[in-house]
Amino acid sequence: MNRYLLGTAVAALTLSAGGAFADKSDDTLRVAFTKELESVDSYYNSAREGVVLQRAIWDGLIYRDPVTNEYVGNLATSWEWIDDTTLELKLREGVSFHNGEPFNADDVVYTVNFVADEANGAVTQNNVNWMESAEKIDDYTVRIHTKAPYPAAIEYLSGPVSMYPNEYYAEVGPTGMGTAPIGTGPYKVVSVDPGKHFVLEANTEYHDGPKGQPEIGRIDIRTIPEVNTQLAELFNGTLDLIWQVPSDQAERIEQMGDFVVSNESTMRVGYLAMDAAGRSGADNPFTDLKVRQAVNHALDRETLVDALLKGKSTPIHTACFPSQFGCAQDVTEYEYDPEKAKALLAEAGYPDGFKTEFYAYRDREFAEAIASYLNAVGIETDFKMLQYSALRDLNMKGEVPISFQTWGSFSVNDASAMVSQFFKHGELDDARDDEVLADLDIADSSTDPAVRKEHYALALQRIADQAYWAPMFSYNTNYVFTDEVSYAPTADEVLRFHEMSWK
Amino acid sequence: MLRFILRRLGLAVLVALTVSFISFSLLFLSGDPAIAIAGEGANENDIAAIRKLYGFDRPMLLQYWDWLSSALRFDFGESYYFRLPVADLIADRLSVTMILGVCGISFALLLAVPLGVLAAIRPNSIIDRVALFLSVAGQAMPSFWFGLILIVVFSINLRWLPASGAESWRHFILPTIVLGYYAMPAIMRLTRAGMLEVLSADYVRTARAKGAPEGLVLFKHALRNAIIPVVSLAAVQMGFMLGGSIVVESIFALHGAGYLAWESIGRNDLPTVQALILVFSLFYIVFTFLADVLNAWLDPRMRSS
Amino acid sequence: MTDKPLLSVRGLTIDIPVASGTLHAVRGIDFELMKGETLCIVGESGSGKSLTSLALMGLLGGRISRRASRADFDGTDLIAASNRQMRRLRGARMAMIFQEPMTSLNPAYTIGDQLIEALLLHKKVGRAAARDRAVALLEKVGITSAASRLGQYPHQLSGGLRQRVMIAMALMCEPDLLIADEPTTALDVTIQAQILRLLVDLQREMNMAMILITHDLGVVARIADKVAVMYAGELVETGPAADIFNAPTHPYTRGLINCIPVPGKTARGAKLGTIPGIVPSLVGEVTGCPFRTRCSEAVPACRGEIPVRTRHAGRQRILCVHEDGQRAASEVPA
Amino acid sequence: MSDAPVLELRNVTKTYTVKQGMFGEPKPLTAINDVSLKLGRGEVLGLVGESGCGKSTLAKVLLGLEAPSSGEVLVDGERLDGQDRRKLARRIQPIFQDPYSSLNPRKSIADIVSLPLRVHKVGDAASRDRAVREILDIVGLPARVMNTYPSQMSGGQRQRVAIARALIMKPEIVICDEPTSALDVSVQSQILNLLGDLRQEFGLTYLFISHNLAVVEHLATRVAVMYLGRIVEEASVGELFDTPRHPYSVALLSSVLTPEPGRGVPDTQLGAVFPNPIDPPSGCHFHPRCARAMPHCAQVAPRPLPTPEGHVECHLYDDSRGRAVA
Amino acid sequence: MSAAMPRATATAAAPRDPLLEEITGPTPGQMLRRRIFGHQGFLIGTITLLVLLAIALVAPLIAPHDPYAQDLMSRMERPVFMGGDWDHVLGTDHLGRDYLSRLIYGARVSLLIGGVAALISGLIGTAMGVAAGYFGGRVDMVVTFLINVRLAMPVTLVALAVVAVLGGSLEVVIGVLGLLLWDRFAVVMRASTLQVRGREYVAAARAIGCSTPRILLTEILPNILNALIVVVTLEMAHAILLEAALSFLGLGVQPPTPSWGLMVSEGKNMMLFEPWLVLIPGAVLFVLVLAINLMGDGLRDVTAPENRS
Repeated sequence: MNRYLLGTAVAALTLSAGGAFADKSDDTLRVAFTKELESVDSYYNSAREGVVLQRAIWDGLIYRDPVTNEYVGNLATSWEWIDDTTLELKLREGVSFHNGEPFNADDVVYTVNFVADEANGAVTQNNVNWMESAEKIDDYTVRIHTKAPYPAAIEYLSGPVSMYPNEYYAEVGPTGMGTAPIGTGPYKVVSVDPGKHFVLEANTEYHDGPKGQPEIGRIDIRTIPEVNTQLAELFNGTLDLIWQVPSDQAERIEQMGDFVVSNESTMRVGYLAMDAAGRSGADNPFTDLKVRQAVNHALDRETLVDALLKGKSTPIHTACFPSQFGCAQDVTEYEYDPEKAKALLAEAGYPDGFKTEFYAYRDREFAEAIASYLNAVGIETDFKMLQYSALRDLNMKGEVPISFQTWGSFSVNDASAMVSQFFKHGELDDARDDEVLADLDIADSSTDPAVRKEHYALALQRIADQAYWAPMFSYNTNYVFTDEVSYAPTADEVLRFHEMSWK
Repeated sequence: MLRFILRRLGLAVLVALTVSFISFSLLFLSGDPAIAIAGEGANENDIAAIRKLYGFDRPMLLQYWDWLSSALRFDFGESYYFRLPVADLIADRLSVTMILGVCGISFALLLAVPLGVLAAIRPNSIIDRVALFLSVAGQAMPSFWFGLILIVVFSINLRWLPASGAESWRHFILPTIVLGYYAMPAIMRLTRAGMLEVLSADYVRTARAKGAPEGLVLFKHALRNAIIPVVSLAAVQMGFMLGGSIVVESIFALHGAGYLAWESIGRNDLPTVQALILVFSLFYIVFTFLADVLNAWLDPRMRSS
Repeated sequence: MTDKPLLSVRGLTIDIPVASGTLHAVRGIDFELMKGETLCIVGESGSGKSLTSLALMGLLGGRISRRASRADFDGTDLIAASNRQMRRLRGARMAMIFQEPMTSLNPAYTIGDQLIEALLLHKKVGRAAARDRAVALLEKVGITSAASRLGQYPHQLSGGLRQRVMIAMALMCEPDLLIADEPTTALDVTIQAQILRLLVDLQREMNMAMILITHDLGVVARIADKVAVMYAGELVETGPAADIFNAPTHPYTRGLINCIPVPGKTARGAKLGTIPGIVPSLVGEVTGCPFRTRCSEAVPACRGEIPVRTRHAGRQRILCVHEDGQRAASEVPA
Repeated sequence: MSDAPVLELRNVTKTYTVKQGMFGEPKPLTAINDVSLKLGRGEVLGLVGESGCGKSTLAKVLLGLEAPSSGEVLVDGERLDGQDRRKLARRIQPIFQDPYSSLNPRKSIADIVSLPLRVHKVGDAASRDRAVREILDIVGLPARVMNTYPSQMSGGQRQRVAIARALIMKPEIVICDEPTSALDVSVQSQILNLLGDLRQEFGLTYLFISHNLAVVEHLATRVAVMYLGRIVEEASVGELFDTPRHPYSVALLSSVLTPEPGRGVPDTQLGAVFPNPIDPPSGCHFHPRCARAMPHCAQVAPRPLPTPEGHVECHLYDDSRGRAVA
Repeated sequence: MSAAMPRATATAAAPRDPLLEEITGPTPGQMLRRRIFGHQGFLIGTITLLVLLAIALVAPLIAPHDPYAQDLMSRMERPVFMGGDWDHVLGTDHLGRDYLSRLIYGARVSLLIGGVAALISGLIGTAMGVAAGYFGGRVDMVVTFLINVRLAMPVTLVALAVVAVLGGSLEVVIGVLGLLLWDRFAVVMRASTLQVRGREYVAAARAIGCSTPRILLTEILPNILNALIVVVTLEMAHAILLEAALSFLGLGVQPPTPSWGLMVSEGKNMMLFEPWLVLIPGAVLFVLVLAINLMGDGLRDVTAPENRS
């Protein structure tokens, strides 16, 4: 299809793009972020980009192998539950921070106590507010006290909870950490140009942890908001790796054959949330189970996945991501059946359908396709694309009848990171189902995996039966990089620089 | 003269205050900033904590007064998003925007003024038609489209110029062309119209009757007078460019103030948006003031007492 | 004064392309002017008098075409001259002042600047010398504290003063010919008299020839040596001022003179003479006498070729089918 | 002169605030300074003076377009301000200088001429149409111009339309503000004749503002000479033109250029500079230009002195101040 | 009454003297018509605009498909001139909807946005400008101040902020643009009114006794109409482009509304691979704005009292 101007241009340049412009020669990997990262301090951003940097700059106490999902020690070498709310950890010795500060129990205690204190305003409260405090036993032994029994603690400690140097952090605080981050991780920060440009350098004195030693000497990350510009730079040879590439483009790049396109699933799940509790008005059609079921039947999840999301996305029927602990899969499924949907609507008293506001905050293309399915069965949508915060605001006030939402669970591989966030009668809970609440309370706080599993399953089944949501699909993400880069992306939507190398 | 300047300054302050108040009220309605600060993953406890911490539960006028009184001390608070002082953040981003704005307006002027003059000298000639076409096309060309085309041609195809970033002067060429071309038509038209009018003015005929050569007539006698409204327009355009370069900055990944403002709106980063709107309106006010001064210098009628 | 005229024009024609065709604004006019002589071209608006002056100066706009069988200014053919030649003449040997003193000076420059420029364009003199001359001329045109006026801008001066500055500027290079296009029309009566007096005095002093273009017969009567009456692009009557005013011959000239109330002559409140009708359109082919539609003496012959008639030993010429501008009793009105 | 004046100005002053240049301070400009004037029925009062002397402002005040800052305007003895403008409009009508600007280019001639009738709701459509035809005929325009637009007409024709519009309501007073100065002489004489005829036919009273003294002399019955907001001399036309008293009147008269060859250009003996109206000279405003100025002219403003048929404001004639008539 | 004017006496028999034409000029209407047909740009612009308007009006009749009918299995099919089939002449979009049908319906959206936004801002701006120009003084001061405030407000940002809050919809976008783009109306109308106010026919109307509303409506407004129409066209084009820019930034009209700006925005992600997705709606957008601008420019020339030719 090289008959056309732009197509020709792209094809012509990609032929020569392979070697000449790659940066293996100066050992620098050039990466693009799409979004301006608010703060590099990992407790003060909630962005995917932040997670990427966090994994490069800092270490957690524990490490979960992204492939096997096994927990191994990182900054801690071993851990043990002393009681339901106390976890004791032995720390690795001989580790030092990038600024030379040695790592020991003081750092853990300071970090945990700082972030667990709500007054310090860590934005990712959910990741840290299960911890009550930390206590130093000796230089290399600490205890972490949880507020309540919290079985997911190990998962959080191997994920978002990273260890900061106590002296440095006390001195510079989150702002200083955001502009000149110091950690123990495989990469040191050379420069931070807030939101715009980050340069990392391999930590040559990285400890012998589970992440392994960094191979690529320098990572140069620029923020380029426009996807076309990113592609232009990639084709130009001035970028080596881009990620979160939309599936259509990724498909075409793959067809060109000059770049490695790697598709991996993520934990992000797309779903429709419906106002079953009638918060947006008691006469809201979605308070009727038949309407909610009709919505579920109206969606062709398979086609959405095949045609739009592609890659490793799968249709989803539960209010959680399948790999998450407790995410039972044997719940009621609603097959694509527009006729049945129409029939259900008629039964519910809407033979001619009805009109509703339909909100979304991202992936306009998907939202549009979904709206189109709803339109097809007679639910006329007044499409409203809002900024996340604006939609969230409306959501919390209970003014959203139906919306297209997504949730990424912070890559936490536990159902509590998703279903428990939305069905425990919080401000975002549009179901307000006491039965579900009771089950989730048990599941979230039990230390017995079997009990947890059972009650998550009960809750999820109830959610599916009541069709509170219309879960639709899981997301995937595409990584595109030059063939000089060797990297195997993982399913958790995190770029791991320390696992990359030059071919 | 002094009273004039004082009155003018007073008016400028009033305009700036009004703009800032309007935008503050507007943004106040734009949803709960606590949610924005908390970020996408936060739950309601996080948000409630933040709301209290920042005092978003107080009445709007009180919040505006707080903002205003610290703004007068050049303290615009801390960005909710970046957690950096807004003043520093803007100072950092403004340099790119300023460079872009100056380059853009220079490009526009360098293209528009000669074209406008030539078109006016020979109305309905080929040059006039070309100039008219360029300007009509410029007015109808969506700048995002133009920018992407330039990237395809000059960065991807020809590889002459970088597609994004702000590292060297070469990075600014494409954005300058896009931004400048956007401002060009209005300036070109005004120059042309002004020159046409001036060229038929009596004093130009006087100059010719003195035996002045055509170059002198055009540039000393005509252009000097025709350029006066162009100066005002350029100042206004420059003011708009600084705030209106959002699309260009986003396409060329120039992290300037316009892009920052856009992103900050999306992030509900109120202190940043608020400060930026004030800064942009101040720019407009300052530029129009400078244009007035420049005009007074160009046009003695304005400075007489 | 020599016998050879300073300016001699034969068959000057000016055509202006307009949307609906060609406007024959000036059609074959003849006149000549001796050194030191004053010629007044008088006519109503649209008669082509201003175009004639601009054509002589080579200042017609680009689309307006002019031609003449002869347009000789002291040996230079004004029609055939190159731009360069014309530029050398303009301002140096033939100067011009315009009707609107308010807009004829460049508002962006001081009057000193504009005066000095006029000299520096043509004479190899220093700025200081040019400045001295500017001061001297400003004083000569009756402007007090001339030296300090040099730094002033046009808008700081009244209309009368600006016209004086214009005159001074025209005289910077001591031209042989001064063309004044309605120099006093925009001015108040008292100022008009002053400016005219000034022009006449300066003309005598510098032995300049002058073409004064006006619609005001009073002005013409007071300063002209020779008068050319212009109507619809033609000089219908030319001759010495005294002859024209004492014995106007062409019907148009007579009509015009009868139109104006003359204190002491016209009875107060009495009927004034009128010329009915309006000036004809000159777009397209113009044949016959253009005045015939308003003329009380018109006869069918007026539609044909109009002969040039000379009287008073060639000093006076009229364009009329009638020998003396009057219809014989036997002739049938048109 | 008739008994009661149809129009009277009593101590009328009009002050504007003007700004000079961009940086200038606003300053008061007294366009009309304590002017009293009477206009008898059937008179033609010529008002002459240089541009900027306040002639046009006076016209605007009389038309009710501008309210006087102080003093009063009486029409038939009734105070003008406070009166309904529409009532006034039936008695006083204007004819303006520029026939190109005084007719709305978007309207047909019939619309323009009938506007006063429509505004004052006089008659029905048919009677208005008749009235328009009639008045057009009176001003010498064929009825077929009714459907044409101003841009199709010559200056003289337009001025006739303006006159028709002014007269269709049969007003008593017509304010003619330089009605012929934008016209060619051949057309001017037509309009002047027309104005003269109309005056007789309808018994009109004119205030005739002009800078052309020959025209004023021809048409006016009385003349007022204005200088910097003051009426410096007022007299019957014969008196003023035969024996002008005020030096300014003398200068004005001497600057009239009659078409008499051989007489040369007169010396008006007036200084060249017209003073700045914002900052008028002290004492007698005219003294800097006056050939016969005396020392105290610069200090004391002259007072109005009665003359046989009017008044004059000049120290030359003020015996009480010890100055004899020259 | 003297024979001031010769009454028309030409009889049918006598050949008419070409010089004897008292009322010389054509009527303003004739003049306008003559100028219009002599102005290429105006003709081209107007005809193009009329064609687009006609397309918008009869969209349901001529659109080959339902512009909202989605078919995810046939996404981004190429147009017929790039090897596509005739079922979708201009191909399909990213959701498999017929591109030609969406373009046809999109004409409605763009014209509606441009037209209504210009109407709203025109009403606001004209009212302000005319009031300021006619009454002067304090009214003028207030209006001038408001214009200054409006000009000092970064319009794109404010529009973005408002749309971000309220959510993009046709009504919101039209409303925001309408409320933001009045400045040029106010400035131009103020200047025009000032100019017209000084004309003697306005003084004459006042002297006749016309009421102020009557003067504004019958004396002022008809004479500033030319300038108004020119600004309307400019602002219409401006609004259409701004909507496209807002849509590009994701804050314009929302799907599934087939706005051209939105189509460009939706196609832009694939522009390096399927350039026609952007080229086609971009080109129609360009043509529409070009046509409006040509018409506006033409109007300016055609209606200018001192027409150059």
